[in-house]
Amino acid sequence: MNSDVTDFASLAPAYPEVLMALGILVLLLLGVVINKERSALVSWLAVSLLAATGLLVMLQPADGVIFNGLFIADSFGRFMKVLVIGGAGLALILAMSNAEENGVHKYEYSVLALLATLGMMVMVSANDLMSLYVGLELQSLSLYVMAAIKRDDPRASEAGLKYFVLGALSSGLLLYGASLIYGFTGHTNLGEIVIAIANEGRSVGLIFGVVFLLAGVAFKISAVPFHMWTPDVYEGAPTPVTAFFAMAPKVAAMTLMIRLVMDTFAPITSDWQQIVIFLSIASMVLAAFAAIGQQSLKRLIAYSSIGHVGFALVGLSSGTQVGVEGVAIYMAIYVAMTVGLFACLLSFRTDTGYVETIDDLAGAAQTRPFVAAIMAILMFSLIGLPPLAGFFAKWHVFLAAIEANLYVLSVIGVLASAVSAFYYLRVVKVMFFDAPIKQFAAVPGELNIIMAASGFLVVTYYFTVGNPLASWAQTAAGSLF
Amino acid sequence: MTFENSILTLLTWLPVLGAAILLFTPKTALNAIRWIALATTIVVFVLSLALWQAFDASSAGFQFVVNMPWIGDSIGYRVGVDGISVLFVVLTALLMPAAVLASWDVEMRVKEYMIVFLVLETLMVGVFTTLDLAMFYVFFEGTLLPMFLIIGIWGGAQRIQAAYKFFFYTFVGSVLMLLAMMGMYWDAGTTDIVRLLGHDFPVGMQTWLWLAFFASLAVKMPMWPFHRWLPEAHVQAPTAGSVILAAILLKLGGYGFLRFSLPMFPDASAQFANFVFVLSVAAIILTSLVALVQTDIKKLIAYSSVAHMGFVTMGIFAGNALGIQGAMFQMISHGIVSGALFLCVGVIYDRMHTREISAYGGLVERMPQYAFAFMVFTMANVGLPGTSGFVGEFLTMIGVFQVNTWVAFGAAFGVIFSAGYALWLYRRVVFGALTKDSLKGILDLNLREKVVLYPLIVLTVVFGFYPAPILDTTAAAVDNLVAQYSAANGLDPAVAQAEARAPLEYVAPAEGAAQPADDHAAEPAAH
Amino acid sequence: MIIQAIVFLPLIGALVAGLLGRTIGHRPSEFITTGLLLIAAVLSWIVFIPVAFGDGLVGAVGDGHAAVVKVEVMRWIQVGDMDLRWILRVDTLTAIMLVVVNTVSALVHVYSIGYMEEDPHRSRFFAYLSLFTFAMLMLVTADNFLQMFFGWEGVGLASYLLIGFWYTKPSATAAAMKAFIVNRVGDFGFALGIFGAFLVLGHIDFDGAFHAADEFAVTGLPVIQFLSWQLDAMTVICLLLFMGAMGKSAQFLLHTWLPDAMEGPTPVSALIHAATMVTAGVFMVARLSPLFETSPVALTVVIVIGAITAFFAATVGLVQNDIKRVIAYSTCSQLGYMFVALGVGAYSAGIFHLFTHAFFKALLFLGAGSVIHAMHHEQDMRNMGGLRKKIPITYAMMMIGTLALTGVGIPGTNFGFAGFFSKDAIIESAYAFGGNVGSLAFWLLVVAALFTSFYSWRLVHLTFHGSPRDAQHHGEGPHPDPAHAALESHDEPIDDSNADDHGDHGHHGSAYDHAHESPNVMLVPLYVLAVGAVLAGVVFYGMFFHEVEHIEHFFAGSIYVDHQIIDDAHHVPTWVKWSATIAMILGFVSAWYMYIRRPDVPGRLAATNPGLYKFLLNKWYFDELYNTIFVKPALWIGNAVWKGFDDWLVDGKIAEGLGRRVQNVTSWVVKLQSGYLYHYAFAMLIGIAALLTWAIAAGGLI
Amino acid sequence: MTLPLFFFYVFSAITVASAFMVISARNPVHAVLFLILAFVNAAGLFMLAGAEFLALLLIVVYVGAVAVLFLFVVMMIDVDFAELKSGLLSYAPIGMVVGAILFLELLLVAGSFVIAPDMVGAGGLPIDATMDNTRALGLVLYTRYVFLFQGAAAVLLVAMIGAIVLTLRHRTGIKRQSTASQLGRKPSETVRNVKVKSGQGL
Amino acid sequence: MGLEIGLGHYLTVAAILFTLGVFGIFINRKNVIVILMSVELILLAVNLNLVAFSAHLNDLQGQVFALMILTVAAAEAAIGLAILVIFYRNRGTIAVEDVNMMKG
Repeated sequence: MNSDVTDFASLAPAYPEVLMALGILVLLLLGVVINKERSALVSWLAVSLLAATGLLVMLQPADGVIFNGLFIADSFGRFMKVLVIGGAGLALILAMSNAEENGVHKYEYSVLALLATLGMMVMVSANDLMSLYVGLELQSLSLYVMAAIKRDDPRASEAGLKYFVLGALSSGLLLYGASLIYGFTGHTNLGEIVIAIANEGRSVGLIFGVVFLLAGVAFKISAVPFHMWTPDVYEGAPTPVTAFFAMAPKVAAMTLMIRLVMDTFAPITSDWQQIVIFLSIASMVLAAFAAIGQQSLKRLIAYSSIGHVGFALVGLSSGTQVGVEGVAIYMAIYVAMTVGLFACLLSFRTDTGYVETIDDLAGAAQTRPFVAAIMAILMFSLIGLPPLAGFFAKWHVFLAAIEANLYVLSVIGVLASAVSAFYYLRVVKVMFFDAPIKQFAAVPGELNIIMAASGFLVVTYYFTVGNPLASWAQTAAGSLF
Repeated sequence: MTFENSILTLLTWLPVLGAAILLFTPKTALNAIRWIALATTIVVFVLSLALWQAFDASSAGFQFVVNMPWIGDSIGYRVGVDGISVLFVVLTALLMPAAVLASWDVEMRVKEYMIVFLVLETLMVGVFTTLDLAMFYVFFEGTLLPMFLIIGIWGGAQRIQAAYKFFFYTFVGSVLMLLAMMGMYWDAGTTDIVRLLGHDFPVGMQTWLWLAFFASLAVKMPMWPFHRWLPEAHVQAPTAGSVILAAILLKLGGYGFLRFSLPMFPDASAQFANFVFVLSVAAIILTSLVALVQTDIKKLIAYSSVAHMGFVTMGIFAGNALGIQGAMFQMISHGIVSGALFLCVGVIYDRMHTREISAYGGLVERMPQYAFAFMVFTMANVGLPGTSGFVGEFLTMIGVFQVNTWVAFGAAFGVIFSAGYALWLYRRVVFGALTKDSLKGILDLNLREKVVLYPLIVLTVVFGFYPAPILDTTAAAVDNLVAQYSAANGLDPAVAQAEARAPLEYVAPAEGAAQPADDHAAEPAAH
Repeated sequence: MIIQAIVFLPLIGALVAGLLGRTIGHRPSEFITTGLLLIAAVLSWIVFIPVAFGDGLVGAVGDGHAAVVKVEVMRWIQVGDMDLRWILRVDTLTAIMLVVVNTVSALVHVYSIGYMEEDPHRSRFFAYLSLFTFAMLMLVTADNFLQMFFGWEGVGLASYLLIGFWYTKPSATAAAMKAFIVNRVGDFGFALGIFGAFLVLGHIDFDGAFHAADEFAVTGLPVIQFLSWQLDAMTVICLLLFMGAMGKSAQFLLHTWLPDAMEGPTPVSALIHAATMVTAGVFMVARLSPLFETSPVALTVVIVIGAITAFFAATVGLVQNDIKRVIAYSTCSQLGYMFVALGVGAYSAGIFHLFTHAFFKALLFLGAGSVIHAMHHEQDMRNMGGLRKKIPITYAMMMIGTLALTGVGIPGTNFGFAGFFSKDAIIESAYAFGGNVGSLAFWLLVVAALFTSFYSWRLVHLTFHGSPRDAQHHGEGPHPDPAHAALESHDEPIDDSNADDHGDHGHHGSAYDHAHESPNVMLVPLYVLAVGAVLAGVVFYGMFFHEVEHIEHFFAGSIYVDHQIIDDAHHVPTWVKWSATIAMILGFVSAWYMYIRRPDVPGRLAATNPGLYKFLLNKWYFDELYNTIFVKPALWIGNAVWKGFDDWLVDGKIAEGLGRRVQNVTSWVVKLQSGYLYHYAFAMLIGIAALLTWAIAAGGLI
Repeated sequence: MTLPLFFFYVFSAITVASAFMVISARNPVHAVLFLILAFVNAAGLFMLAGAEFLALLLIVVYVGAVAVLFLFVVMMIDVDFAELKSGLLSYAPIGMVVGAILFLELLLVAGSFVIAPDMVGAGGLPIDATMDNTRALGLVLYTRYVFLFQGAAAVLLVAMIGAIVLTLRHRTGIKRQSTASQLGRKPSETVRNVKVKSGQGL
Repeated sequence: MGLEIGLGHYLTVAAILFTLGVFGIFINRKNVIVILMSVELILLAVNLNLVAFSAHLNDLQGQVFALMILTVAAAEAAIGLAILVIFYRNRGTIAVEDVNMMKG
């Protein structure tokens, strides 16, 4: 009954997490002692910590399962962890400018973000229902707080409240499912569960467990109909926090989803496939329609992210390695686009604060040509218009769906993407075709860099990252099979 | 890096390089921007001529091929041209300098304008040079993006609606094609067009693939009744936008049919040929009639484009060398002629800022050179022998006559109607007495406009009398295509290649008695 | 080389005058084009004379079918089995046409130097004339269907440009358009005929096609699936081709453009709408005679259409008041004669009439032009009269033309004007053809001959005889009927924009007083043509109609020669031979009676038969009819499809309708997002309940 | 009916009833109290299932801490409970239906759930019958499950940081003790030796 | 129903508790605190499940899981109440119906 972690070296697969945890503690202490005005230092240190951790992940010393089966380190997890860490780090950088106005100037924000990231890393590496749950809650609780961190803002606190209540409900669902699965298989270890399912076959209890469990995860990736919190929270939370929400947690939850269905529930593929297809179609369609009616930019992005989760799930629906590969690539491109998008959003600042509605962007192409151009590129990319990265993302996931003969799903998917083009184009239209009405404040340097990088990657995807990303994703997906 | 393996890559990406240079040019240096754009397009044009020069017309296969895997297993970097595509490359490269010159007086956001056009050129050339299915889609669909901006930013009063319509019509159609391409990838295991051309798709699958491609290509073409976006897009787009739209972008549809539908889904193509014929004839007759009652010059020309594209689709699905060569020629010719017509409209629009036919009249009085140029292109549009417009129409009709006389019969009405709308337009705009005060001071073509229009006049006439450069270039590839198509449909390729007596039977059969009558009756239907 | 020179010299002239006309000036343009045309005309005669009087075409190679010279210029369209080249083909038929075209064209060029003297766009005019000549030459030297089609459309273009030459006149531009479009209707058939010929015969060049047609004697006639029917292929093809001929030669049903085409300058009418272009249809049928011979049905149609045209146009010509329109209808009518000749198989007779007609009709038109020139662009005969004294030379020339047109001559002898020989040949052939169709054609032609005589003399009387009736005497004209004036409103004389060029010679003054004889540059062509009008018949009668052997030798296989019909035509009863002459005399007498002896009779006749009069005056209401059944419906359909289908259904209902549906769905979906926690939780609950239900139901667990 | 079964029914009846009252009580204070009741009875159920440690933990942690926290917050937030609306929602019927379906489906699972005999004791961590519950848990918690233990600690850290960052307010105008400055005092800064000349005063 | 306490018994009770918890969230329009308590009911139901399974599988993992849930649930309650408090501070209400500034 003893732990298999006997010395520091045997921790190797978990070095990044260890580094992270220790770093968090140091930063927390540092934050307590240093001057309030210098919380930016903590932010930069947090970013550095993330960078270091990311580097460590990439140089991952060892793969393997440790902590008596609770924790797994593999290529797939590594790929996703890099995305998670990258997303989190970029979101922290986005939070730096005008932090006070956004209410994210406290050092606790950085610490919470790091804790959330740690939780996500645990999720990504979870190999047991229990570590899954703990990681999920570590992430969720941090996020609840982050949503409400601008505590004197009624909307932020409402966002926090909604997120919390619904999040708690979804945890309940997930746990209920986990308990049923445990009851059915007698195990909480994912690897053992596969064997048990393969041996015992299907039963109502197991399927219910799967449904509940997936519903809980679906909430985290905000797939319809478990998405209801997303628009409100995205709108209410401060923009940098929204940026954080839109990237890392989705990737982590998606990883969880993939690991569960592709690995743990592999013996009952046809059952979970139904669920994922349902989630996928519902997300794509509803998001496409709902976003058209939005005035608020952040709500629009919220629906857009819901839609993109739907598209990513198209790839997952296939249940094949190509599908996983597709989802991995999709999430990577999604993160790259989202960070650019939020950088643009944060760049549109007037004297009275950040722009909120789409119409506020009128004529931005003339007053802020660079930002508007990047934003337009990102919008086109989000539509999935070639030759931008968003197209290749869709290419990979739909390719998998077609391979799995999911024609109806694919057709619905591409039609939904056509509908969704409508609202993306509206942003472009307002920026480029309408006359300017507002003057915008100067753009902080780090945002320019992020936008430029995002725009560059999106535009030159085919030449630059397309090839290495695809091969990396292939390796990553391969480790699940 | 030899000419062989670098020319296509160079041709494709050079415009983007130009755009990149423009990106770092100060936006106030208007002349520098214009000249850089012009120089880029001219260099591309010269290279395209070099390509054509080096192209071996006697070979049916792809040339200047580069083929390497690139993204994952599915997408590669594959380029190459054959007789069908090489001319489109040249056409694109030819019209881009014209488009840039036609935009010389654009004042608003010149830098962005030129960048967008150069990017568009890359995408258009890319469509024709790529040999990768996925990259074809990338370029094909990518053209939406710059064109959306061109219409939306530099367009007329209702530009936004027009841009949206343009975007959605084409986008909705092509996403289905995308899925079909994926299906093809899984069936054939590659996105390499060369290998796909040699792959036999199951007959049942072909039907669906064909329909999905049709959804996209028919809209792009545009075929009746998917054409509604075109008049609006043309009317609202700036002159150069209309030129490119009419001259090149519409050709993407025809090129797609030739590159994919016909050779890859021959069974489905044969099965749907009659369906295409019906739509083509409807396009020729109905849109011609609609063109007859237009009050807006550009709209009229736009509708006439739809009618002319009807000849193209008709010719393609005739499935014989005559029809397909005719369709090819018609596309090239229409590229030159409709582009030139839109340039002509641009000339007077720049002066008068209206496209209403009723605002003009008697232009010949003050603009004899313009009247001459407009006359040449009008006649080419009408399909007068001796202009390039005739050859294509004639070949498509004679090609389709061998397959289905009803279709040829219907299409021949286009001969009448095109004369109707084109001449009526000419009469109302150019002829008559110059009575309108607003027109009294109008000036004839300036040097820049002459530089743009006169070469096109020469081409229009030269290709009318001596179409061999075009027909010879396409011949080998088309024959190959026809042979494949007929073989797949169980036809004797010689029959489809206009060994024309196939559907005949004889009244007093001296030796014809050996041939059962229903054998012949069945054959026209099978085409 | 000589052949290339004949064909391309006019083109060079056209290009020089057209493209450089503004640079080099009007006078050089005129001289260059005219000079080149004169050279071409002389060269044509050099080609023709050995054919007619020597031992045949110089340099010809008889390939068993025809003695022919072919000059390849360059490749044209090579696709699959179709090998089209630009080839100049000269055989007897072509040589005849070369002579006709180039001679008349050269004379018209010369004439135009005088006629168009005051026009500010003269160089353009000459460019068009030369362009026309080139296109016509391409037509007649065509070696394949498509090259013929090229020339066919080319002359259409030139005709369009020339009719609309005075572009400021709405009526001129309308007429130009009408000419082009009506011709296109014919071309519709022509094109389909070419397609059919290629399909059935497998060749698009004439020799190949004729050989293929010959083979039908062995294989039997082919049947083609045309539209939904199985039809005799050759009949279908020939009828379609004939449709093209009908359009170009202004035959009944497709004739409406020709009278309107008189809006163009008069030299144009002489060249294009009398001598050359309108005979292209005749030429085409003659050229394709081996094909037409395979289809009796098609030939019958040719006869019927020709006869009806001859009759119909003559009736309309009876009452027209515009001097040029009378001649135009006359042309139409004479073309009908030619087609009858072709239809009955007497191709040579048709070509003969074409040949002679070119001279005397060009003469008449140029004469009319001289009159109009003299009258300062007055064209209404009611405003003329008594001009004999003012312009005696023109009068004399017009008289010769009229005598030739009406076919004055003594049957059975070699005395007669050109028209006498050719017209009688046709009438006799029609009789010889026999049967119902032959009889019908014969009688219609005879009646038409009477009418021809009547309106020709009416024209002479109204114009040259009697007393002046110009603007000052308006109301005293032969047709005081006010309704008639209203109906004639679209026959207004040329508007003043060109008359103004005459400076103070306002045409509202007494045109008669200012009338003057034309300059020599206009009169010399008249002399030349007059010679032709007198002699063309008697000199060439032997080659075209006299003896079958002679005809065969002359044509050397370039047209089909039907021995039977020509023999029969020479052996018709005497009354038949005299019938045309008698009709001519009757016409002359009645014209004399009505316009010299009793000038009030026409007015009373019109008043007592207003229906018939208006029917004829309005050209059997063809324009109105076509307007009602073709033009208006076409516009209506265009509008309906545009507004109803494109805008309302596709755009409004489907495209934008879809957009509205999307908006509806959106507003509904947005309402779901109510902002209330319990709704959100409920949505999740519904989701989970639905998934559970689906999982157990679809998973088959219950 | 055996004694355990009897107790099972008692505990579960009370648990369910109190749970029902939790969601239906108008007064949140009552609801909290019912929640406590439910927890206590649930602890009894745990006890019946042999999870003694958890049963006690439930009472200690939940009743002792969490529920009290609830109570505390309810008291702190001074809401006029009378104003709070009650009554059923307009969509209650359909809500009931959906809820009922869900419940029936859960009952289906509960009713049909059969553990295969070969799986008993074949789980990842079979219960050693010789060892008492608390000891067994304690043995694995810090070894085998050290990862979870650390994770849970991190969660608690988050809760702590979160609660503080959200609710802690530094009110201005309130005097606070500053230990550091107190300790940092130096005599030289605070004490001044003054030589007072007699009769002169300060 | 046998005389022993069967697994079904526990699962039934847990199902009832779970359903009540869920109901408490979506049928409740009174105040947010009750919603938080409903969440605790759901977690209780889960714990009951886990404990029951643990007992019937003769496996300790279920109890370890429940232990974790208890710990995390306590943290969750703390955070939830903190958020509730700041919400109340901002808006002066905790009525569920008032939590709808953002919608659409």
